[in-house]
Amino acid sequence: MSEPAVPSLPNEAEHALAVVEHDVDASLLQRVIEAALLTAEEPLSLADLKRLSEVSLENRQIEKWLQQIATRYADSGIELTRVSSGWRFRARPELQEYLDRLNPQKPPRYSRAVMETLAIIAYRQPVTRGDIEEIRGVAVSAQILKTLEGRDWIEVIGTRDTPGKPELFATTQQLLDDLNLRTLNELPALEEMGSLIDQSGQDRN
Amino acid sequence: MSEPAVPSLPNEAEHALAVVEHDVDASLLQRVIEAALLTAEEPLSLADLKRLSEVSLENRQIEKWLQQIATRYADSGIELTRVSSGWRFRARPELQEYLDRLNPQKPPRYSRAVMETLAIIAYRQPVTRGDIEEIRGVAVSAQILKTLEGRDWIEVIGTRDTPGKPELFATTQQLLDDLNLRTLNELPALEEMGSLIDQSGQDRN
Amino acid sequence: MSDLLRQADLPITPPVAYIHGQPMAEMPQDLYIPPDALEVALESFQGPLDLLLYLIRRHNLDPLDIPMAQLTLQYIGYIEAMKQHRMELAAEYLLMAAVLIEIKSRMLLPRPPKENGEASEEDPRVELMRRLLEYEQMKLAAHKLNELPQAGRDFQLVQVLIERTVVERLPNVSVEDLQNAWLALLTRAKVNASHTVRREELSVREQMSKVLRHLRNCDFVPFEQLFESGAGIPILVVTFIAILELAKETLIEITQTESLGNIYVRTSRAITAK
Repeated sequence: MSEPAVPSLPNEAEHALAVVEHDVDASLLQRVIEAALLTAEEPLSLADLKRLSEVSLENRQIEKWLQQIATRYADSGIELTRVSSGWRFRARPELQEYLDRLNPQKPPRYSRAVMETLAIIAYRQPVTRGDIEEIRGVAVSAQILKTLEGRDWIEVIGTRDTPGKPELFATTQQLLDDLNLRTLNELPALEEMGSLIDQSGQDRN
Repeated sequence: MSEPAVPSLPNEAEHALAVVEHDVDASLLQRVIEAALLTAEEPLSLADLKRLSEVSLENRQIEKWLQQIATRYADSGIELTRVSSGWRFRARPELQEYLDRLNPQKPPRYSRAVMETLAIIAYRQPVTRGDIEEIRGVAVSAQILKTLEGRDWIEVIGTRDTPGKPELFATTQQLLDDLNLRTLNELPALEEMGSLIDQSGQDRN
Repeated sequence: MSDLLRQADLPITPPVAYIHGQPMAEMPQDLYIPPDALEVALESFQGPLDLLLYLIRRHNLDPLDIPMAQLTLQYIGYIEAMKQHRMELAAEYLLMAAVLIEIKSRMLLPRPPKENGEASEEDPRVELMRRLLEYEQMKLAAHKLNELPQAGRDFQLVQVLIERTVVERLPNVSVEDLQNAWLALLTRAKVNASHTVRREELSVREQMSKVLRHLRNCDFVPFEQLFESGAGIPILVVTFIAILELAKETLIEITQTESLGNIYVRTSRAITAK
């Protein structure tokens, strides 16, 4: 947190005062940003964080503060993470087993049908229900799509210009946020199916 | 976080080991408690906090940790507080005004009836309720006048010598102050305002 | 919902069935399927592609070189067994059987010689293989996706309370608001055509209020006391007009007991109060 040495200026006293005032503001703003991140329901973007200050801030300045905040929480039970729609605090995943003792109820794990549908939408988006059915080889129930839409993990982003104008589904920022990812690129890479086949004789039964 | 010096005991090595193990657990448990308090929707009681640990903890031990956690957050944007049902973190109240910038609540607005009544009193004072009703063409509720009197924007400055002795309303210095005006004369002139709506041809000044 | 959640956590190769609560990792080699296992068997597959994949993987078949006869026999064996137990067979399973038989028959038929001598007719298995591999790729991806830590399930989000102090927020009013309110009145006045908004010096009105305030709680006030000394001629004039206007509106009473004597002003309320 130490500032680089201040180059000497004609009026040193005046300058020193300005630096002190600036530091006071900076420390207040940093606390405001910290409090905002700790209280927000959703991740906060740089644009959100800028709204916290009356004076306009530069991205670099905010990012520096975010780094400092993250460092301060390095030894704590929570951590600052960056996700698709911004920054947010989360409890460290390795503490989850303890926290579960307080809250035995957890969100459901979804069935294979739901997860396969989600995977197809995530990796092949935008896709229609017909596309999904083509890949899975079975009908996709409306219930499955509703479940994913209810979670705000997928959404209709348009229709395909074919007869019947089928709706096109894509995944949302919410999905990335919930998986603590910044972009779709951070999803697990798809298996190279060619190589899988080469080994298939040995390691599958 | 430095512990008080350990009194020397017969088997120093064994004791040192026990302390180390205890410290590891303690630091983990403290982080678990911290994470639980930061993620819980409700205040956590000592009984709740005890459930976080597999080994049974004493109230005094937990309270000591809570003290330490509170101290660590002394310079941050949030604070640990004790409420009737337990402990919880909250944003520092003095930061609320900044945090409100993120979720600006819509500024409250007065109804059209209130604003028109105020305008009539400002431009036509001193006026009775009857005068206002004549201009507005509808009844003026007592609530409207109370609202404006409550803001100290209008006041009764006398009564008119007509049957029923209706009260005469005028605007106050407070209104001028709140509007940042020196005199009522600085309100927009009526004839200027007329031109703003005179597209119909039927104009009146 | 329970339908969607039931098969949670299935490994990549799921137990095909549960018999008396015990997972059965593989279908029996001899195709004999215990009746109570069969019911679950169909459900534990995600569809015909999943079933075909299972058969291929279980027999260590290379999907790029599927022995169609063997695969088709196995598959049809399954759905025959299912039919015997009067299970409702999903259309997709029956369709897949037709596809398999079609592929098999095409492979049995001698290939018509190509005109230019190149035997380039596509292997009828290619499309099936492509679909199987694509499905398997997504099946694996779904599994990995499900393994990713999820907010709320595998880690908690921090949300600290903001204790909003209940400060009653009072609306702010600007000059523009007042102006707009008056404009609204003007607009309505046009419609009603019953009220005349006439030009008027606002300062007179303001001064009228001031005079009335001055007279409030007083009886007679000497006329000259109503004028602010040293306020400047314009203010004096406005005050004078205001007093005249107040008299005209019978809000005040102006009295003079003798000619050239002192003039007193009081609110008319004071008169009627007597």
